[in-house]
Formats: sequence, structure tokens, C-alpha cells
Amino acid sequence: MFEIGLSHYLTVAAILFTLGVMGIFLNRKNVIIIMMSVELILLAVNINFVAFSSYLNDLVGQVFAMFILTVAAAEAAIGLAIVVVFFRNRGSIAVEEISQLKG
Amino acid sequence: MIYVLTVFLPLLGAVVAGLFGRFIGDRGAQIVTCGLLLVSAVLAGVIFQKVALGGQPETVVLANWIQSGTFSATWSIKVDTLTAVMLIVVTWVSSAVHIYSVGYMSHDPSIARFQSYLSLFTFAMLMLVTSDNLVQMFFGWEGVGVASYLLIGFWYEKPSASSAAIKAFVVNRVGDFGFALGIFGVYFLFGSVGFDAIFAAAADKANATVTFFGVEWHAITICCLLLFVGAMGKSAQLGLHTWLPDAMEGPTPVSALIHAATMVTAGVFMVARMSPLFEYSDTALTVITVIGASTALFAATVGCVQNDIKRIIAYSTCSQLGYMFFAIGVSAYQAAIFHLMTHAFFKALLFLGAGSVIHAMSDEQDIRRMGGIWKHVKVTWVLMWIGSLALAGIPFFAGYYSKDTILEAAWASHTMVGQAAYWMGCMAAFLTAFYSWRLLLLTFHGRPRADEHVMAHVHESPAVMLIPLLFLAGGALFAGWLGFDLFVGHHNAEFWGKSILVTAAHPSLENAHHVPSWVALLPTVVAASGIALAYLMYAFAPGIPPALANALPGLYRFVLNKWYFDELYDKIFVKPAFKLGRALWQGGDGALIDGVGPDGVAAATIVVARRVGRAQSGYLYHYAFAMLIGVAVFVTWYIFNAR
Amino acid sequence: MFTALIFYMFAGIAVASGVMVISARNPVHSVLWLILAFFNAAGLFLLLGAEFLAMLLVIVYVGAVAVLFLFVVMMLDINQVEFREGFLQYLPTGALIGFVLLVELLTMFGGWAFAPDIKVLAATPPLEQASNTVALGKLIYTKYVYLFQASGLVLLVAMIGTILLTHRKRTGVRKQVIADQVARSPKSVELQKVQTGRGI
Amino acid sequence: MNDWPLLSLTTFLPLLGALFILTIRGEAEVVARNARAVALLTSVATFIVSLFIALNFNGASADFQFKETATWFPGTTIAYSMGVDGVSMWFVILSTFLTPLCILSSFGSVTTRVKEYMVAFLVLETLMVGMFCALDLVLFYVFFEGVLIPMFIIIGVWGGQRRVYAAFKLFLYTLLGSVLMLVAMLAMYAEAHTTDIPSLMAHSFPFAMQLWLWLAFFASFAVKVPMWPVHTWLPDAHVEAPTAGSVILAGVLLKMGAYGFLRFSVPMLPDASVYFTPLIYTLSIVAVVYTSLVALVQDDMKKLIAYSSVAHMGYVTIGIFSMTPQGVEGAIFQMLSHGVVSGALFLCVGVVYDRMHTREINRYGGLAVRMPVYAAVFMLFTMASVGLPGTSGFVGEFLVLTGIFQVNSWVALFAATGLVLGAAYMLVLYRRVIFGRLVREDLKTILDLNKREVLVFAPLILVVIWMGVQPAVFIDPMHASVTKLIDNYELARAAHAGLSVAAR
Amino acid sequence: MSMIPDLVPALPELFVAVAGLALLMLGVFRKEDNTGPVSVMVILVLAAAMVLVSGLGGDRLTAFDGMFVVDRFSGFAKALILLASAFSVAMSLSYLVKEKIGKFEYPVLVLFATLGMMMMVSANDFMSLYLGLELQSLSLYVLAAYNRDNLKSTEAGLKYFVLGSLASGMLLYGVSLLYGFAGTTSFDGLAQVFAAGESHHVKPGIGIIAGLVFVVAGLSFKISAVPFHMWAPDVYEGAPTPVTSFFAVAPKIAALCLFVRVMTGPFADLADQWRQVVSFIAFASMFVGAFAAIVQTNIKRLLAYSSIGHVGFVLVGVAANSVLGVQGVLIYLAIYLFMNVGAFAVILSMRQKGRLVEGVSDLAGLSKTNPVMAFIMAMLMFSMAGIPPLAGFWGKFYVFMAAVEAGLFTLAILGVLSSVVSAYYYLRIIKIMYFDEPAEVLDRPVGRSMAVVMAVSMLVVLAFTFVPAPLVTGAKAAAAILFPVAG
Repeated sequence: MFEIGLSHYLTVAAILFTLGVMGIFLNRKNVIIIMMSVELILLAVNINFVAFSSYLNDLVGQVFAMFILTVAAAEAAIGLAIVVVFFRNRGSIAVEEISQLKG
Repeated sequence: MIYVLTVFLPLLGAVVAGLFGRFIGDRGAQIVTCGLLLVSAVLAGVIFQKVALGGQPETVVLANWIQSGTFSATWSIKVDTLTAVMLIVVTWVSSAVHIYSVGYMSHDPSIARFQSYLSLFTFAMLMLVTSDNLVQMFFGWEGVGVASYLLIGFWYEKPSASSAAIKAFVVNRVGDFGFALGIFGVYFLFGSVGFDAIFAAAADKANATVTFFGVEWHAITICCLLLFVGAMGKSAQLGLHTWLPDAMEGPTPVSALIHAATMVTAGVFMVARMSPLFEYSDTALTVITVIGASTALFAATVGCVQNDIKRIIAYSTCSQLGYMFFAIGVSAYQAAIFHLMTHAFFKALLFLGAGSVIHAMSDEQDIRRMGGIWKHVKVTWVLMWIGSLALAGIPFFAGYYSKDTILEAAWASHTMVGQAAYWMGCMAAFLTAFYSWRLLLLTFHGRPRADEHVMAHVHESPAVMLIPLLFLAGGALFAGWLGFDLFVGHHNAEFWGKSILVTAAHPSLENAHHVPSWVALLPTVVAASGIALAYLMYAFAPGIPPALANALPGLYRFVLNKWYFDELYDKIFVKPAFKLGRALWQGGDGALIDGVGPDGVAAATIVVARRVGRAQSGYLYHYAFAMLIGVAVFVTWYIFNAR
Repeated sequence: MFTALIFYMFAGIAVASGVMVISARNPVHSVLWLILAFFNAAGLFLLLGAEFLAMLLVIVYVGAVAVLFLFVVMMLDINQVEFREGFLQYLPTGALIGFVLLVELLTMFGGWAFAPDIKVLAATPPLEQASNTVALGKLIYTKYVYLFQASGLVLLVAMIGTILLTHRKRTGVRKQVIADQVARSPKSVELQKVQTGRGI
Repeated sequence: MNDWPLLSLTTFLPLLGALFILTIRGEAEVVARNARAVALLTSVATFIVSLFIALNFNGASADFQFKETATWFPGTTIAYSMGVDGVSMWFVILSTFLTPLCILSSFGSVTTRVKEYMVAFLVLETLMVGMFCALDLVLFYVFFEGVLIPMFIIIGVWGGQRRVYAAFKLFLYTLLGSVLMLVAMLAMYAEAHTTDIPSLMAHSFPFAMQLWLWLAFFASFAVKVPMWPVHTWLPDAHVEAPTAGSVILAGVLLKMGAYGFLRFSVPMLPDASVYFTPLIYTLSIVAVVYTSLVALVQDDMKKLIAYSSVAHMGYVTIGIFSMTPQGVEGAIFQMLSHGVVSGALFLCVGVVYDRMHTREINRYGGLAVRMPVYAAVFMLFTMASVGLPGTSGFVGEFLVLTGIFQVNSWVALFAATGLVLGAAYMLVLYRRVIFGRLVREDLKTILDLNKREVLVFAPLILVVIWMGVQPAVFIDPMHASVTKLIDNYELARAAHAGLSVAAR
Repeated sequence: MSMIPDLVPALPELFVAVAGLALLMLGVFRKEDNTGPVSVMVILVLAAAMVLVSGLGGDRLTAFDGMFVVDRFSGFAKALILLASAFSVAMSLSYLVKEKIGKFEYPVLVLFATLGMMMMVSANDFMSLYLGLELQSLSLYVLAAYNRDNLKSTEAGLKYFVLGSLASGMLLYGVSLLYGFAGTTSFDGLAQVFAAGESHHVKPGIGIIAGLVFVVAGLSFKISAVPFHMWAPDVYEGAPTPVTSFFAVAPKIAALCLFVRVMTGPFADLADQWRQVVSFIAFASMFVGAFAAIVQTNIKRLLAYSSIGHVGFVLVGVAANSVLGVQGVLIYLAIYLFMNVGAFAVILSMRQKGRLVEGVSDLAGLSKTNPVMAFIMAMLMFSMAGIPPLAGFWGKFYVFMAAVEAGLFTLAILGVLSSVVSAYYYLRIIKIMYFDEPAEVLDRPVGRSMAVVMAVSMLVVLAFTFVPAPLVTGAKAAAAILFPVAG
């Protein structure tokens, strides 16, 4: 219990991942929250990588995590840009309003 | 060569008249068909001289027809005595009918077509009688069927005519169904459909058994019975007879040629031809005897109460065919053929005479609306008398010789069914004489019952119609006398040669010459009493028939309606077939197969498609949910299964 | 013992703020909770010895990305609204699936500690002498230069994309055009002395 | 002549014609006229070329002749491989014979989009001929399946009221069957490592596999034949198709299924064929009786003839699976005959349809008065359909029944009822259309066959009678191939019997 | 250590990247609207890249410390990708001009997306895979929302983005698990680890399997396989049509090739495990694709479901996990490319009074108003339905052949059955064009570039049956390289 091992970190990551996933489909009102949930997922992934990297004594995991951070930043930028243009067209970013396309 | 000519000249006539009738005109068509047929008739005489009298049977193979594996059928002309007799009957009667038609059909718009059909029929009939294998016989068999169909339906504008044509064809098909199965059976048994091969092997297979339809049978019996079904259809034997009276819808020359003289006797011919086979099956012969005798009696009863002049003669034909069959049943093939020949002459005579009457009466066929016309159509009247006398078996007319021989042979067979056939035959002879004279008396004698307008037009037929009648009357007068010794006399074996086989176990014809005298006399007596009864009822006391009818209404209606055969068939075959067809179409094809199959599947597909489309709700969280469930399910799957 | 306490603190706060991120009513609060989660995750990274990534997370992520979120949330000015119904409606199924997934994910971790059935290949161990940051730098500029460049391209695309989507040429806005000013010839301007009290 | 690629020539000549037609431009009238002319010329030329196949065919040999091979899909055994034997040769001729007649017959009836129509027909011819010539499993499948495309278009564009339904039904129904066959073919390839048909015939598949393969092939061929109960696409397709489409459909396309049985099911999967023979018999008998009864109550001329086709094809399947020389040769002959006769009957319907634009039987009656030549022609083909000796219809039916009687007399008994029922429905049809009084006003001005129509019917009449009188010409070349087929089959059956005895 | 030889395998990518930057500069620094010239230059760049790709030959080369690999397989895939992109750019040009939304960034983004795809198919490490994937995805997110004043377009972009980043998250989580349990992210390394496990008869741990599942899920999203497909119809419909035409072809080919490489490379020895998932995904995709398309009225949406179905068929080939299967995949993809490009050329030519229409019913009576176009569309539809002798049949033929050879009978049978269902809606389009009466006539002429694209696609579809050898042999060689043992 007090001996902190790899699985502790992994557990934290798994919980965060699950939270992120649930955030995506439990959210109804604001698409930005969904994007934040994605950030949580990526955070979980990064914790995984760093934890493994540390316990495998292998830097590659950290390198990967770094690239993930980079890409995630780019992704966030694009995502927010799309949200902004969508908002201009629709006047809302409520998730339920994003349903013109269906069938 | 003369064989080929004899057979194919009528075909040529048919083709020329049929295809080029428009160019050569009606007259041309008549000349071509009659001329070619007369040539053919003359050649048939030559052949008879050479083959039957000269004793030189011959087989000419024209070409290979169907050949598959060991199955082989040829186009060929086999002429032996049996064939030669048939050639004579067919070509001569046909010639008479051809010529008669020239006069009879003179007002018809499609003469060329009619003549063409007649010649076509003759050709088919000739192919039938000259075949040397069962398949070619089947060709002729069906060919005459078609020609008959065409001729019955000749006046296609009359609905009753086309119905009768279809009925004739379809009922005949039922017979052919048996015939075809018989052929298959014979092929199965003998590995061949050629007569020579079959007959040669028949004795060896006399005791063979086969399993057909899941039952073990005496092989030859089953084949013979199947073949006999075919003969029953063609020769209108009890059960499959219903088409024959209806066939009277055709022009009268057709009735004379096809439904009296030739085609209907094809069944008799076929069984006679197959005598080497039938001889080995007592069961089959017994069945034939029973059916033949029943038909003879049944048709005679119906004939007594019919009012249509042609229908009476038709039932008479039916009845006479019954005689022929029970003759065969007691192995008196020769007698059957003899009767076939004499019958051809006098029955054709009767029909053509009837045609002459109808012609004279402005197409009236109901004898209740005739009477008293003998003065106006004297020749016809005389000829009808001759025909009726021959039919009734009055001594020294043709029918006397042949019918008596048959009855004697039946008696002489010394079997139970043979005896029964004799008695039934005598009863039928009585009825025959009765209805013949009923017809004569109602038609020609008494006071006229037709309206004056018709009576004013009653006239004798032209010469072109009378000459054939006279020729046939000659046959009716002398054929029996001339043919007796040859056909059924003590030395008939020389005449028939190998064409008919009678085993020693069936000496009925031989015994027929040695029957007690009462047996020989009885038919003549009953015939005379039949005539007397007819006179009593229709000349002296015309009140009796209606009184009788009133006294026994059930019986009367039963007989008048031909024992309700048509109604019965309609109820158990025709109507259900249509009903079933409709049910299968709408219920089976429409509701069940299409409903469950293509249409049902299509509808289900659409339902599924809509459901899948609805799952695509447009909401992000549903999409994400689907992805998540996918992952969760896969992981779960592995946790529980991959291990 | 001490590390464990630190770990539990960081982990607990990270998870708690994760829960808040997805359940806060106000999106601005969500962003703030997200920032808190990042901070604690950075703490966890520190515990694992990844100082550079921890710094990166705080400086780049919190400093740039989270703030960007904050900007957008405030710019779009979404009213804080009730979203309980949907949340609760799907909560049972969602929670069930999430729980199942979580349990499944957790079950597999035991396997690593007790049965590392697959041996680790030649790893890239951190350089003995260098700090974490130096080691990473040595790696990404040599072995992973390809990826480094590629991530540069990704950022470029992100830049192009955001500009393409959101940049609009405003009409009616005056801009200083230096070139025009510079290119103006002296002759085009006439300097005149204007005397007071008189017009030109 | 033998070293010419006759089969490829026959197969692809129509395609060339189709390409040529595609290049025709100009005014609509001119285009239509030229397209008709080119199509007719091409198809006649194809027929003439195909006659060389028949003339040079060595009937004494059971081998595939006029073989052509070229590599096609490298890395597999799939090759462009063509050849005909006694079984397939006549089908090639049948296809090339019927196509010009179809094209000629549609000169008057097809007036819209003539160019496309002719292209579709020529493409169809290529595919049909190719299918009968193909000696490679995959090549066969390509042709077999490709036929659907032009057929779909022909029915859908130039068809009647419910053409869309009919076209979809035809397409999807047959597609469903044949995709299963495709899987079976692939399985055969995986097992035998060859797609060469002669080699596959020599390969013996394990029994359990044969059963599945057989069923898959059956799924395809039974639909194509069509056998009861998967026949319901046929009446719809026939009724809605334009006349020439019905002719080809009945004349050639139905034969593809039965041909498939002969080419694949029986020689390649003999044990399964033995095993499933009772099934075939049962379905065929049901087809004969059931569809004959259904035909009896039809109100639509084409539908009636369509149902009669199902019944007639029932004989074919019975004949094939009787596995006697008579049965098999009879079945093939019956197919050829049915191709000509039912095609001619559809043309007969087309003649009056072109004039009156209805196929309802009740709308006719008494046509003999105004159309004596037509009545005669119709009569001949009616009789041929009924199986009158002397016409082609008789020989096939008779041989089939002869054959099956040797094997199973019950089947023969039930099948022979078709003789009676067939006569009934055909004659009822004939009577209702041709006989009777001419009472309808609109019929009183109807015209008899014109020269072009006579030209269409004349060859058919000749062939029907020729086949009826001299069937040997057509049957003789089959002997060797059929004998080989049956010998192999018996061998396999004996081996299988021995095996199962040993297994016990 | 010399850098020069190391760069040679990546030459096409380097060229494209540099050219992309150069074109970006060109666009930025030139004042007037220059969508046209940039587009043309993008096409030229793509063509040049094709030359470079083919110049590399077929030997397996790696670069950047094994991060990057080129071989026949990647060469084949890149050729297809470049071709698809070039077609797409060519088709977009007239659309952008007509709709007056032309911006030079459009072709440049296509170029970068293409670069991302090339990097994907050459990836030999999960890191390079991820970066290539993201480069492509980010470009596509932007392109989907490209028509930024259009609600549908932006909605499409938003949906694509949100779900895409979720999928990336899943993929990464899977990779992290793999990394943790196998100790490496390199394909070669992973392959060695699993091969070692296999040879010791050690079953892969559940962590590995879960990682595999997550990776498969992430990649399945990119190829829009069921149940990760749901973005596709919406995005196809919402995105501007030329973008859709791009989406439908190039990224799909790239993602599928990547899928194949991942499955047959690192996971070669886990085939028994992933085959179950892939088979299921294949089956589900085929059926959803077949059924859902039946009730569609928007032709872009219909083609989206159609492409979902096609992906299912391709996955059948993947599930076979054999040279034949991969060969089938490549043949299928090549034919799919031409069929889809042609179909989209037709859709892009569907204008009424200058306005683009996309209802299926707008095609009514096309065979009368524009017979050539109708004929081309009909052939393409028959081909998509997989009716021989058209090319589309052979794609299906090969994948089913592989499936049967691999013993996947159930999958093959289900596959052919679903192809019958899908035939229905392809036929429906033909029916509308040929059997129905024309409603409103579409504008003519269709434009030269469209005509060329249509003609080329139809020629390929028609001629493939007659000359299959080049593609078949090429695909076989490309496939064989992934199975070194089987050779």
C-alpha cells in the first residue's frame, strides 16, 4: 500500500482515461468540455508513458510523451478554431445542437 | 418406293394445300389432295396385293431418327398383312371422305385448310400403321391426335368446337401418358423399341418381373397395361371415352374419317400389332376384355337415348370399338381387325350419310326435329339403311360376319370373362339394333317435325357426295363376305403371316368355328328383336318412349347424361386443377414463396436499413458511445475468450 | 512513506479535479479544474523522475493550451446552463461501461508486476551523467530528429489551419502602409507657410 | 480452319460490333437505323462464324475442342481458356442463332434509345457465348455473372409497367445464388489448386466438402434454371422484359443453370450429386406439376409461357440427374429445343403485343380470322411446346422420360403428367387467343405477320421441324461427351459406394 | 556517421515537405488569388513525388534509425495515395473557383495531408506512425471545416475533430500499454518480442491484447470501420464535396495500408488474436455499409456507407493474413481508388443552374440528358457492386479468395451475402439514371478536368479485366514483402 509501484501510476492513468471517456459521452451542453476530456485522456496516456519509461529505465517513453504533448497542443488549437467557426455559424456549441448531419 | 409414295403423298398434298392454298385456290387444293390420295389408295391396293395376298412383308428403313445410347428409333415403313389391311382401310376411306368433302364443304370459306388437314391426318395415320417401332407409332399416334384436334376445332369460331378440340387432345394425352410410359417400360424390359427386337425377345421375358412404382410386377403385364391405357384413350374406351361424342363438333366428314373409321381404331391396331406381347399376359387380356365389353354395353345404352344424330353414331362407334377390344381380349385379334375393317366401311357410310342428312336439313342435327324426309333424299335413305343393317349385324351384311365372329370367339374362349363378354355383347347387339332403327325411323320416317322452311329446302346431295357413299355402301355390303375367309377363316394364319401372334393357349378363334349353333344364332335374333322393339316404340306406339322416360326418370336421366362421366371428370379433375392452380399461384407463388422469399427479405432489409440509419442519430455522444462500447466489448471478449 | 504520501496527494487531487472537469457546471470552472489536474500530473511526473516533462506540462500546457481554452470559453461566453438531465440520464449506462472498462484496465496491471513474460529489448537508458533534460535533448536531436521535424510540421499545419479558419480580412480598417509613406516623393508635398488669420 | 481462334472470334465479334455502334453519331433517326443495321450484320456474321464451329466439330471425340489458352491472372492458375465439347457446342450455336432473330424482331418494337438497346444485346451475346465456351472456373463466372448487367438494363429500360421490380428481382435473386457459387469456386480452387475446368473434373473432392460445394453451386444454378421454389423471378422478368429480352432470357439464360449442373455439379461433385439426386427429383417434379397448374390459370400470355418454361426446365433437371445417356442427351436436347420454342412463343406474343400493347389473354380472341399465318405459326410452336412428335419438343421430353424411367419409374410417372397438363394450358392459351369469335373492335383491323416478322419466324420454324425430324444431327455430336460424363460419374459413384461399404 | 545515405529513402517525403513550404510561401507572398497556380503546382509536386517513389525501387530501406521504412509495399501504397491526391486536387479546382471559396491554403493542406499519409505508410515505429497520422488528421480536420461559413461544413469538421481526437487518444493508450508490456514502440522490436513469445509458446499477456485492441480501435476509426465509423457519413455529407472526394480515397488507402502494415508487421505473431477482432469489424462494416446505404437520399452520404462497406471487404483480405490477402487488399484499394474518384467526378458535375446538388434523385433520367456521364456512372456502380467483368469484381474476388484459402468460410459467405444487399443500392442509382424520367436537367458541359477524370476511371474499370497483369503482379510483389517467410 505504501510501497508505490508502477501499478499505482497506471491506476491513476486508467482512472483519468475512464473519466475522460465518460466525459465525452456524458456531456450534453458544451463541446469544449469534450475537448477537455480529450485532454484528460492524453494526460492519462502521458502518465502511462512516463511511468513505463521510468520503470523500464528507458527514455523512449518520455520522448513519446513529449511528442504527444506537442501534437496535443496543435490539436487543441485546431479544435478550438473549429469550435469558434462553428459557433459563428450556429450561435451555440451545445453538443445537442451539433446534429444537423444524421441518418 | 411405292411404300414411300403411299405414305408421303398425302403429306405432300397437305403441305401443298396448306402452304400454297392461297396460290392454287380452293379448287386446286381439292384436286391436289384428292388426286394424291387416290394415287395413294391405288398404291395401297397394290401393296395389299403384294404383301397380304402375296405374303411378302417388307420393312423399309428411311432414316435414323432418335439415337441415344442404346435407345434407337428409326423412320421406317414396315408393311406386313396387318399394315396392308390398315393401309387399305385408311387410304380408301380417306379417299372417299376427301371426295365427299369437296361437296360437303363447298360453302366453307377455308376449303384448302380443310383438305390440308384431312391429308395431314391421313399421313399421320399411315405413319402410325407403317411404323416398325413404338416411337414412330407414337409419332403417328400423336400426329393423328393433332390432326383430329385441328379438325374438331375447324370451325374455331364456335366455342363448343374449340372446347371439344381441346378435350379431345387432352383426354387423348391422358392415354398417351400411359402409352409413353408403356414405351419406356418396354424399352426398360427389352432394351429396344423396335417391334422385331421386342417380339423376338418377348417369349424369353414371359415370366420376368420388374419393380415399377415400388411394386414388383409381372413385367409384360405392366407394359401391356400401360400400352393399353394409350389404346383406351385413342379408341375411346370406357373412362377415356368422353372426348369422342364431343368430337362431333367437327365437320361430319371428319367424324366419318377420324372418329369412326381410322383414328379411333388405332388403339385396336396397336394392341393387335403388339399381340406378341399381349399374348404373354393373361391379366392384361382379361382387363382388355372387361373394359371392351363394358364399353360396348355402356355406349350402346347411352346411344339409345341420344337425340343428336351424330352423337348416336358416335356412341355406336364407341360401342363397336368395345367389341373389337374384347375380341382382342379373347385373343381373336384377327376378328378384331376384321371388324375394324368392316366397321370402317359401314360406320363411315353412316356418318357420311348422316352428314348428307344434315346437309339436306340445313345443318339440323337433332333427330327430334327431323322425320319423313325419305322421299326427298332417297339415295341417302337407302344408303343409311344399308349402313344400319350392317351395323346391326343382319346376316350377309358386313357387320354380321365380323360381329358374329367376335361373339363366337368370346364364347369359345371358355373363360369367365369371355363368357360374360359374350352376353354383354349380345345385349349390346340388341341395343345397337334398337338405336339404329330409332335413328332411322325418327330421321326418315313418320311425319316431318321440322318447320316448313327447312322442309322446303330438303334436297338430295350432289353426286360428288353420293359417289363416295356408294363406294362405302359397297364396302358395307360386301366387305364381310369377301373378307371372312381371308381374315378369320380356317386358314387365316396364312393370310396374317407373322403379323399377328396367337399362342396355343388362346385358341378362341379356332374354337369359334365350332360353337353351338344357338351361340351363333343368338346375335342375329337379338338384333332382329331390337329392330322390332324400335318399330314398336317409334313407328307404332310413339307414346311408349316418353312414358318409359317418365316411369323411370332416374334411369333415363342417368343414361341421357351419359352416366354423368363428364360431370364427374369436371368435378374431380378439371375444376380442382384450375382451383389448385389458382391457389398455388396466388397462395404458393404470391403469398408464400414471394412473400417469404424475395419480397419478404426485401421488406425486412428495408426495416433493418431504417433501423441502422436511425442509429446514426447525429449526436456526438452516441458516436463516442458506440466506439467505447466497441472497445469495451472487444476487451471483454478477449478477457473471457482468448485465454 | 513520504513519497507515498506525496503520491497519494498528487494522484488524489488529479483524479478529483478530473471528476470536476467533466462535472462542473461552469465551463470556466472546468478549465480551472483541468489546470489543477495538470499541475498534479506534473507532480507525478516529478515523482517518476521526468523533470523535463513536468516542466513542459506546466509551462507549455498550463501556460499555453489551458489558457487558450480559457480564452475561448470566455470569448464564446457560454451561459452556464443546466445539463443535469442529460448527465443523469446517461449516467447509469455510461458509468457501467466506464466501470467495466476501468476494471478491465486495472486487471491487466497486475500482470506486469508479477509476470513480465516478455523480456525488455535493448532499451534506451537515460545517460548516467546527464540530467533528464539533457538526455532527452540528446535523443530528440539525434535519433528522433525525424519526429522532431515532423512535429514541427504538425504545428505548422495547426497554424495554417487556425489561420485559415478564423482569420478574416476586415474591411474598413485603416492600416499603416509604411512602404507608401516611404515611397512618397517630396514633390507631392508642398510645404506652405500659413499665415495666421488667412486661409490658403 | 481449326487453328483459327474460332471461339474467341465468336465471343468477341459482337463486342466489336457494340463498340462500333457506340461510335455512331448523328441524328436520332439515322443513328437508330445504322445501329440496327450494324447490330444485325454483326450478329449474323457471328452466327456464320459460329457455324464453322459446328461444322468442324469432331463429334467422335469427348475432348474439349478449339481450345485456346492465354495467361490472364499471373500468380494464379486463372487463365483465359476457351473450348467446347459436345455438351456446350450447341449452346454456343443456340446463342448465336437466337441473337440475330432477337435483333431483327426488335426493329419494330424498340423505337427509343435504339443505339443503347443494340449495344446491350451485342454485349449480352458476347457474355452468353463466352460463358458456354469458358474452360476456366473464373472466366466462366465472369461471363455467367456479367450477363446480369445487360439483362438488367434491357428489362429496366425497355420493359413494361413493373419493370423496375422485375429487373431488381432478377438481378438480386440471381446474384444471391451466384455469389454463393463464387465462394464454392474459391473453395475448389483452394482445395484443388487449379481453376482449369478439365483438371477440376479429374480432381476428386472429399465427400463432406462436395456436399457443401454442391449446395453452393445448386444455389446458383437452381435459381438460374429456375427450379421450384426459386422460380418466382422468372414470371416477373419475362412479363416485364421486352420481347427480345424474354426470348434471350428463356432461350439462353435459363440454360445457363442447367449447363452449370452438367459442367460442374455432376462431373466435379459426383458423390454429392448422387446424394442430392432425390432432392433434384422432388423439386423437379414439383416444378412440373405445380407450375403447370399455375400456368393453367394465368391471364397474361407471357406469364403463362414463363411458367411453362419452369415446367419444361423441370424435365431438364430430371434428365440431367437421371445420369443415363438418354436422360442427359434428352436434357440437352430439351434445352436446345426449349430455347428455340419458347423463344418463338415469346416472339409470337411480341407480335400481337406490338400491335395491341397488351398481353392480357382476355383482350384477344378470334385472331385466326384476321391473322391466319400468325395462327399457323403460333399453332406450330404451341404444338412444339406441347411436345408433339415431329417437332423438337418431343425428342427431348421423350428421351428424358425414357432415361428417368430406367432409373426411377415414380419420377417418370409424375413427370409424365406434364404431358397432359402441358397440353392443357398451351391449348387453352391458344384457344383463348386465336380461336373464338373476333368480337373486339380494336382487333378487327389487326394485321397479319409482315415480311420482317415472317423472316424472323421462318428460321425458327425450320429449326423446330428439323430438330424434330432429324434430331440425330444434333444429338450425335453429344454422344462422346455425354458418354464420358456418365462413365466418370459411374466410376466415381462406384468408388464412393465401395468406400462407404468399406467404411461400414 | 554520415547523414546523406540515411536520407535517401525519405527523399519523396522530404521533397514534398520542402515543396509544401515553398508553395506556402508563394501563396503568402503573392497578392492576388492564386489558388489555381498553386493547385497546378501541387499536382506537379505530387507527380514528381511519384517519380521519386518509383525511383527508390523495391528494396527494403530504413532511415532515421529505423523509424522510417520504404519497401515495395510502401511504394505501392504511396503511388496510390499520390494518385488519389492528385485526382482530388484536379477535381477540386473548378469547384473552388465556381463556389468562390478558393484559397491557396487548400491545395497546400492537401499536400501536407498527403505527406502525412506517406509518413504513415512508411512508419516503422509507433511514434512515426502517430506523427504521420496526426499530420494527416489535422489537415483533414481543417479541410472538413474548410467552408467555414457553412454550418454543415463546420459541423462536419467539429465532429470529425472530436471523434478523431478520441480515437487518437485510444490509439495512444493502446500504444502506451504495448510500450509498457513489450518495452518498445518499434515495429521490428515488437515483432521480435512477439515472435520470441510465440516460439516459447507463451501466450501474450492481457496487457498486450488490450493494447492491441486499443490500437485496432484507433486505426479502425481512421478507416471508418464499424463500430468506429459513425463520423464518416456525417463528415462526408457535411464537408465540401471535393474534400469528401479526397476523404473517401487517399486517407482511406493510407490508413488501410497502415493497418495492414501494423497487423502483419509488429503483430504478425498475434494473428490468431487480432484476426477475431478484424473479422468481426470486417463483417460489421460490410453489413452496416450495405444496409444503411439503402435508405439514403444524399449521394455523398450514400457513398460514405458504400465506402464503409468497401472497407469491410478490404478487411476480409486483411483478416486472411496472407500474401494473397494483402495482394487482394492492394488490388481492391487500387480499383477502389478509380471507382470512387470517378463517382465523385460525377457528383461534382451534378449542377443544376450552377448550383451543386447532391440528392440521389437529382440523377433522375441522366441517361437521356447526358448519356455518356450516365454510362460512366452506371459502369462505376456495377463495378462497386462487384459485378464482373468490371474491375470492382476482382477486388472482391481476391479478398474472398484469400479468405477462403485461409479457411474463413463464414466470413466469406457473410461477405458475399452483404455484397448482394449492397448491390441493391448501387442498382438503385442506375435505376434512377436509366429507368426514371428526367426531373431537372443537370448543367452541361461538365468541365474538362472532370471529363478526364471520369474517362480515366471508367477506362480502368472496364479495361482491368482485360489487362490485369500489371496491377496483379505489382500488388503481389508488394504483398510478398510483408511476409518474408512465406516469400
